[in-house]
Amino acid sequence: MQQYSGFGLLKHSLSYHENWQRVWSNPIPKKHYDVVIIGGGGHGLATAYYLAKEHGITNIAVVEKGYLGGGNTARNTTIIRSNYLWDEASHLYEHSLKLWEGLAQELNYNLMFSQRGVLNLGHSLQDMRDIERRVNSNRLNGIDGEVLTTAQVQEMVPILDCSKNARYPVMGASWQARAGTARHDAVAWGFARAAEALGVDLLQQTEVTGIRRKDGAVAGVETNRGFISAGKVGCVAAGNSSVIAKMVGMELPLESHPLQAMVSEPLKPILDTVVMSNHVHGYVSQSDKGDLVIGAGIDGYLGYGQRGSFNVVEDTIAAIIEMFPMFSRVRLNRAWGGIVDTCPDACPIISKTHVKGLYFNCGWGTGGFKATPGSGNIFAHTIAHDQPHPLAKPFSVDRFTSGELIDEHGAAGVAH
Amino acid sequence: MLHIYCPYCEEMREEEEFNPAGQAHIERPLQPEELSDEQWARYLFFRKNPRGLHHEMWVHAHGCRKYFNITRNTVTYQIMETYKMGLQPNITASKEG
Amino acid sequence: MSQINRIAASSKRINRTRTLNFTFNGKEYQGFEGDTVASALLANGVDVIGRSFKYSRPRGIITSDSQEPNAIFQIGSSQSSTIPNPRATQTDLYNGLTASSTNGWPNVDFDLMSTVGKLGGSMMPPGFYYKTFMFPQSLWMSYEHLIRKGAGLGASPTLSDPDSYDKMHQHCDVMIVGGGPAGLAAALSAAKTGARVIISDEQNEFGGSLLCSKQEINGDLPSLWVEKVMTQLTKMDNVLLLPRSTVFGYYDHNLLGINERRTDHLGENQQQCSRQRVHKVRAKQVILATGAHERPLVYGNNDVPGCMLATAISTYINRYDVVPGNELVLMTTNDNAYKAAIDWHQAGRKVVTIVDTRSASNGELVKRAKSLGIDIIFGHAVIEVSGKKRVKGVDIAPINAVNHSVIGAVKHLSCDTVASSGGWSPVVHLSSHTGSRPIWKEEVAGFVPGETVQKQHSCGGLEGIYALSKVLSDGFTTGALAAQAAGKGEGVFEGSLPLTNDPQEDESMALFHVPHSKKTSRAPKQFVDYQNDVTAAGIELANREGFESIEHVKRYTALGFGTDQGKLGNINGMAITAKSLGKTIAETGTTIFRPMYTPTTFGALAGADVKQLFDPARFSAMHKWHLENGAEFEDVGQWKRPWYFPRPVETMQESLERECLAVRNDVGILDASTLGKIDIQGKDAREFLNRVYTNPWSKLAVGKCRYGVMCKEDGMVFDDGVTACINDNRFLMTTTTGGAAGVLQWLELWHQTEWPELEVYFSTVTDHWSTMTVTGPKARKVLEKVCDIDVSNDNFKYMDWIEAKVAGVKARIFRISFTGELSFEINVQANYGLHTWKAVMAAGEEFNITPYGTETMHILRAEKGFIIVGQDTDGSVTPQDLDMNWVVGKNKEFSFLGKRSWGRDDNQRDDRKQMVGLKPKDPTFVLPEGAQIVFDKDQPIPMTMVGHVTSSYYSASMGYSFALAVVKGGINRKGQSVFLPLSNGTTVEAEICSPIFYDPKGARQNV
Amino acid sequence: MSNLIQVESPLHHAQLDQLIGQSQSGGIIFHEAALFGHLNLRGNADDDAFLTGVQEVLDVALPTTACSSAKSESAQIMWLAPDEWLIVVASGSEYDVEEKLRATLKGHFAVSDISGAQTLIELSGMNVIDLMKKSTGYDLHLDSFPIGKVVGTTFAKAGAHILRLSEDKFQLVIRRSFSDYVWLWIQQSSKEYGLSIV
Ligand SMILES: Cc1cc2nc3c(=O)[nH]c(=O)nc-3n(C[C@H](O)[C@H](O)[C@H](O)COP(=O)(O)OP(=O)(O)OC[C@H]3O[C@@H](n4cnc5c(N)ncnc54)[C@H](O)[C@@H]3O)c2cc1C
Ligand SMILES: NC(=O)c1ccc[n+]([C@@H]2O[C@H](COP(=O)([O-])OP(=O)(O)OC[C@H]3O[C@@H](n4cnc5c(N)ncnc54)[C@H](O)[C@@H]3O)[C@@H](O)[C@H]2O)c1
Ligand SMILES: Cc1cc2nc3c(=O)[nH]c(=O)nc-3n(C[C@H](O)[C@H](O)[C@H](O)COP(=O)(O)O)c2cc1C
Ligand SMILES: [Zn+2]
Repeated sequence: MQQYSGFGLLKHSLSYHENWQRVWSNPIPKKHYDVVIIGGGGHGLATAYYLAKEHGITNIAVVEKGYLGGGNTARNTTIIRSNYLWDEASHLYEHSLKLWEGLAQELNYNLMFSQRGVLNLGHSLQDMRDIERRVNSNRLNGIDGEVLTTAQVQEMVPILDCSKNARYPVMGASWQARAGTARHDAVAWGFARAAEALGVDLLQQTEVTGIRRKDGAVAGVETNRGFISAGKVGCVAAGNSSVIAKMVGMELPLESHPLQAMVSEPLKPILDTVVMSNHVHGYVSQSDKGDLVIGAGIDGYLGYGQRGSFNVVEDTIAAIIEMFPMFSRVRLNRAWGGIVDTCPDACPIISKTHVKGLYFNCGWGTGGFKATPGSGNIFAHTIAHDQPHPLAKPFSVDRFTSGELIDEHGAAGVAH
Repeated sequence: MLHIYCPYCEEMREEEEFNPAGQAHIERPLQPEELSDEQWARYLFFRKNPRGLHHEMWVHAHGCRKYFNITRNTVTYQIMETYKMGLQPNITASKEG
Repeated sequence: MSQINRIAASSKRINRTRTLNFTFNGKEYQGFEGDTVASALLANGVDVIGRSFKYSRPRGIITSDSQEPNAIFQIGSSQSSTIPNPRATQTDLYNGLTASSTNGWPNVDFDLMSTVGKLGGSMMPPGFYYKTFMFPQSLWMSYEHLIRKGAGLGASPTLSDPDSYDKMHQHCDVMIVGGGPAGLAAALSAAKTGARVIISDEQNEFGGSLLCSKQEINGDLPSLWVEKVMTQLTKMDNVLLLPRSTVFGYYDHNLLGINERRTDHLGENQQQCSRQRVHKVRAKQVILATGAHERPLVYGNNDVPGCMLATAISTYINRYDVVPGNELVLMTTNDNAYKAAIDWHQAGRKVVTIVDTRSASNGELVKRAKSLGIDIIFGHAVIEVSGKKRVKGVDIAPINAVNHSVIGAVKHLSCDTVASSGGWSPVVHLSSHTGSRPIWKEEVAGFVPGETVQKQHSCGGLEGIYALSKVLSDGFTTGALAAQAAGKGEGVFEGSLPLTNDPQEDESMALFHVPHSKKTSRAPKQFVDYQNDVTAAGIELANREGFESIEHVKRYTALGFGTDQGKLGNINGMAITAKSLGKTIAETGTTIFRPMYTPTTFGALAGADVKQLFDPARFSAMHKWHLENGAEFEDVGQWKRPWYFPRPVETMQESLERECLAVRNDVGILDASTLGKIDIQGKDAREFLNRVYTNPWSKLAVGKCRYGVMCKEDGMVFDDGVTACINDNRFLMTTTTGGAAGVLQWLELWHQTEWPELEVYFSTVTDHWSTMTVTGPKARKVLEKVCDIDVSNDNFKYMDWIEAKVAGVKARIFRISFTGELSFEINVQANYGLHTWKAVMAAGEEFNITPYGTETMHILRAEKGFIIVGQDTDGSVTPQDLDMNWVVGKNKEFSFLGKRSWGRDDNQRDDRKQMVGLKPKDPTFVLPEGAQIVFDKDQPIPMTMVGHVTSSYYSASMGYSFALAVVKGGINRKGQSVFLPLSNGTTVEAEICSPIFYDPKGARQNV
Repeated sequence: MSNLIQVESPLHHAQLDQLIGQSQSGGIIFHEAALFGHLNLRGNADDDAFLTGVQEVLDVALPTTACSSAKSESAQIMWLAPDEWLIVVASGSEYDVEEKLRATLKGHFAVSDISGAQTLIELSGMNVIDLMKKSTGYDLHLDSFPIGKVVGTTFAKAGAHILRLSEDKFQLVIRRSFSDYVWLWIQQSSKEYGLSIV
């Protein structure tokens, strides 16, 4: 793998940037791989990377029906935090956050992981109780967090309307300083580049159309480019997970909904932290390019169209103005949608299945970007050992049978 | 934003008047106690979630408060039919192709 | 004259009798009514209007419309009225307008950053950031801080918006987007059928391309035809005309979002009406007549001010009487662009030459140019521009477009303006919004709308139809067909088509990237997307590095990311990618066009749903009284509920203690009107209750009340409340305030979908009843004074309800208690709510009746161990976890909702979190709600947490603090100690106890 | 204690009585038809006995066509759903009517007094269509919304039943707890037209 650095850039500028290496190639699919990963999003690519790096399995293909990182990885508001409510979830996301903290160096790719901090606003007494509960739990789990008063919030974000005459006044917030954002595309590309360097085949424009089984075990995947035999298959297809599951006659406790996000025109720096509010339902951060990156809520209906309803955009923008009245004259540049695979308890499924050698990693819904390295890391372990990684254990699909749900709806509402 | 025909009000209305209510035709088991935990979980949580034709319930929350079913394509968002609670769809994935 | 580029009056659109003053970057200028900011700046000979984002190169105005990537300004005079990033080409001039560039420091003419840009430029290819600033991670935040300094175009206002916005819903048979010849023809033809028609255009007047055209229609100037059509349309009351109205989004099921700019052209502070209005149009049929955008050519230094689009030249001359230069070189791949040179020539300025990339053309416009004596060089291209702040000259050379090479000697020409035209790209944006992908049409060398499931038509330039006569006839035909599809007319246009002669045109050349004598990587910068400084070399580099999907190219280079969303550069960028990968453009495809078509004001999208109208605030009938009596309010759902009633100089804690003691010792009164109330009628009402509540209802007698708990099918508690038996066929159910709507829908769901055979009806009566809880040892004394019947314990027992008159008003009184005291819940028809409340207050005065709010109510109920769903429960709590087995029917026949789930493994665990009471070791210390609980206080982090505090208060009546909590296996741990490590670093100890602290026997409520 | 019983409509606090006549020239004319008797009636429209029973009490046939209304001397009836109607009667007579319905109807039906739960607002005037277009997504064209039709829909962010009384006059049924919101909304939305209270 060609090493990236400031010095390299200088060197290449002398040869007019004509000699940069390809970051990935377009290999012809091999007949057989030890592991086929379905889905070339951040999670799929991370899974392949960690399989190769930590488990010595390098005969791997990542099969992506479109372009790498073009699913929800391309569409999310990039919020990264680990201050989840329940122990199982917070350990999972904290594992991920720790990986984020060294990832740029590890991948030799600047993911622009910006630990600018995330505020979750509270607007009611119950919000504040929930925040208190979550932050206390985070601290005892070794995760940084603070409960801020309205005055502290105001000081941190002077442009936020903290006045008492707001329709839903800000009563305080939780603050995680290590939380922040990252450049979403770079995450996919960084993992892809590093995975390919370890020998992983990245098969783009390759759609899985069926899963072949033999004697109750997985035998490979049918694709639009022919059959690819595989020892193990890991499905990391986010919004399309149910479609893949159906290929082996399986249903999952998932619903795929449209989730929208949008950006304003670029503005001079004005907002240094990520501000989220479940109550008025909007969240916003400012990207390094200057646009306000804004997230909405899901549409209530199923949708595989990668677009949602206009009324959600209207409501979201109204919520942003409720929080930041001064943004009223700012203009919206673009809105788009993703397909999020939501689970009844707002937690992911990382699981073996009844088909031997077939594994699912899905259900990250509205909040899986932050988990990208962690998810790949523990899913790789799960596939390699045919045993759930200890952090993955509580997230087995069996919990829907036993009732052992990890209900993140409780205090998180939406888990961006 | 969808434009939905309410079979009770007998006309098209804006999506904002309705709430989606999930997959249609899920029948509550008559004897829940006789089901295994797996079967019960299936009823509670497991869904078809298809890419393509979907039979789903909506309720006309700001209109007549009635639940009804629609058949909708989850990719194009086209609504192919609307039918009252208790009826079966005319358009199904197998019939379509 | 200061407007050095303004020529003699010929356009009717410029009103020379109204001079408008404006400032740009602090300097004063004049323009005329009818100008845009762009045309006025060009009239004044302003060349540099900003700096580019990455390389900080001087930039000028390139276009005259929504494609403009450079002339992005900050407009407005104050911190509240300023608007970031409007396009000068789309901003009407008004008197007093102030504008400034958004990039350029210290000023656009002398820019320090440009030095940095030049030095850094060669080091900043696409992907630059990904390849550096990685070490050490801890420094990224500092790097980022510096990088962010250069971010952004305009600045956000820092004060609240003085303007208001609103929305309107519209419905029509045919919605036409675009008011060019195609759209106007379609509108006229559709409207003649009687169809309800809406036509909108983004520009300040209708006419589209005809506004800058001289091609005659019916023997007159095209603008005259536009005027006539407009006169007709204006007269028809089935037509709604929306000028200055951008269709920003085309959504599913033919919903269009339109932003009408109502006052922006009039100046700031026009507050007599909303500044902008969003129309939400639901159309039976949609006609897209959005025309085509001219494509610029990509050549060396093509961003030097003075490089413009050919149509922009024609537009400035014909529409605004502005010639933006003196000496023009036109580079074209087609006949049509010759119009720009002809217009220039006829405006009396010099056309240096026309550089035609084709080997020859004999089209009529070519002949006309020749006949005017304009020099034409075929087979050549402008390969490079010289000049920094203004074009000084061009290098032209013979080229071979097929193998992308310069094939002869380079010649230098002097000029100050370069117009270019690389052909036309149909404006397929809207048709793509609903998920349809555009398709490449070889014969028009452009993408046209692809297949769609919407009821949608397109016509004119959007279809790649450019000859005016064909555009018009296409418009008329499409209008009639769309009307017919909407059920109006016969589908044929009856009138006569306007007459127009299309000049015969020779074939155009498809050229997307002009070759240079040097390799692209070494040639001077050839800009594709100006706003993000995306160059042809950058795109090729991205391709070389493996970013081959056009979506990767977009994301790696930022092609199309700008505020013009690639209108100007996308197709060229895609074609360059295709070429460098050896693919066809059809194979490469486009990126996805999405809303907004052009940027849309947040305020407009929010409309009037801001401030107090952001979300409905709901009030009870007694609200006025609460206000007058100094209540502080708590938001509960959408309701504003009195939280507590502070007296002057009281702290909140003092108020609460006073209110609590009043209830415990005398009498208090609470407005409980917000509780959900559902009138359940029908002979199967009882059976229905049996199925939705966990407890049994078969034996509840008429006149009695009972508390009930509802679970979802997963077995978790989701609402609770008291239900009264009115008669055998009728029950009144109460729900939590926040749960009211949800519970009603829940009941309807089960009735309508699963148990329609049960004869039962539900009606909400939440708003019908005003409810006041009179509670405390003296409650009966108060009630006796205002009630017309005997309310003694003999006559009116605990958990009974009766009908009576209170203060002369018919009332239902429920003897239920949420405080543990003797309580009467008085319900009266809400129109009498305030009257009754006042009467009770008056009656209670002698007994120290004290109004109390939700907070006191919470304390009092917690002392009794009564739960609040949502506070003490969170969606993972069963009735058993709440130690409320008594509320679970053991012998109910029907397997009621939630029951089955309790049989699952997880529900059998004995270490489930269970509801208990906690007594802090320090009786004055109030545990924070949300504090986490551990058994072992000395364990290291991460600790094993076993529960948390859900409710916690100081009890004035008991004299110590107490809490409710959930603790693993807590029910069997009463008497044991637990620890609460707090956020301040201290750990406090508490003892697990029964959650019922006050009057455990329940004697007080029973008196 | 005074014997005078104060009765207050949901919009009482807006002190509309003091605003009446203050502005004559408004494009929007607002009137609260306060303090009527409101009854919610449920029943089976396919049951002839039910239909005739209701007609007997109310003197007018129950409107069974979707979104229709009917009127007699003493009552106005609005279709809310195939099995649900709103009956508006003179203030105070709701008790009588409810009693009569209970006495007359047999089988499965339900009547609820909801007189305190809601109020009627009448909107008319030159710009009433503009105001309505700002407030509801329902198509107001006479072809789709003829006189006498009643639709359950949204009014701004509140639910409402809207009955068209004439070409330029609408009657809204608004829930009590939302009435202040609706009043604020109408004031804001009528600003550019002028608002007259009658
Ligand atoms: C608008 C929006 C905002 C969000 N905001 C946040 C946020 O702020 N923070 C956060 O943490 N998370 C957020 N999320 C969630 C987050 O984006 C996802 O959880 C995460 O990106 C999922 O990553 P993934 O790799 O699993 O999925 P994806 O990136 O979607 O990758 C799945 C891939 O599988 C491919 N695929 C599917 N079917 C097939 C097939 N049959 N054959 C081959 N390939 C197939 C798809 O093409 C896709 O590329 C947001 C999501 C959206 C949509
Ligand atoms: N011969 C050629 O090469 C050539 C090429 C292109 C155009 N033309 C000329 O262009 C014309 C084509 O006519 P036409 O009517 O199809 O296009 P047009 O360009 O005349 O009109 C399109 C109109 O749509 C408006 N518009 C586009 N998107 C919009 C949106 N989202 N919201 C609101 N308004 C929007 C534009 O402001 C414009 O006024 C003909 O007159 C033809 O002569 C000729
Ligand atoms: C964090 C983030 C920031 C974005 N910023 C911009 C932007 O500044 N301009 C833009 O045009 N698109 C921006 N996009 C949106 C993309 O253009 C695109 O819409 C999105 O990745 C979804 O892909 P699709 O629209 O091709 O389906 C951004 C996307 C994300 C996730
Ligand atoms: Zn309906």
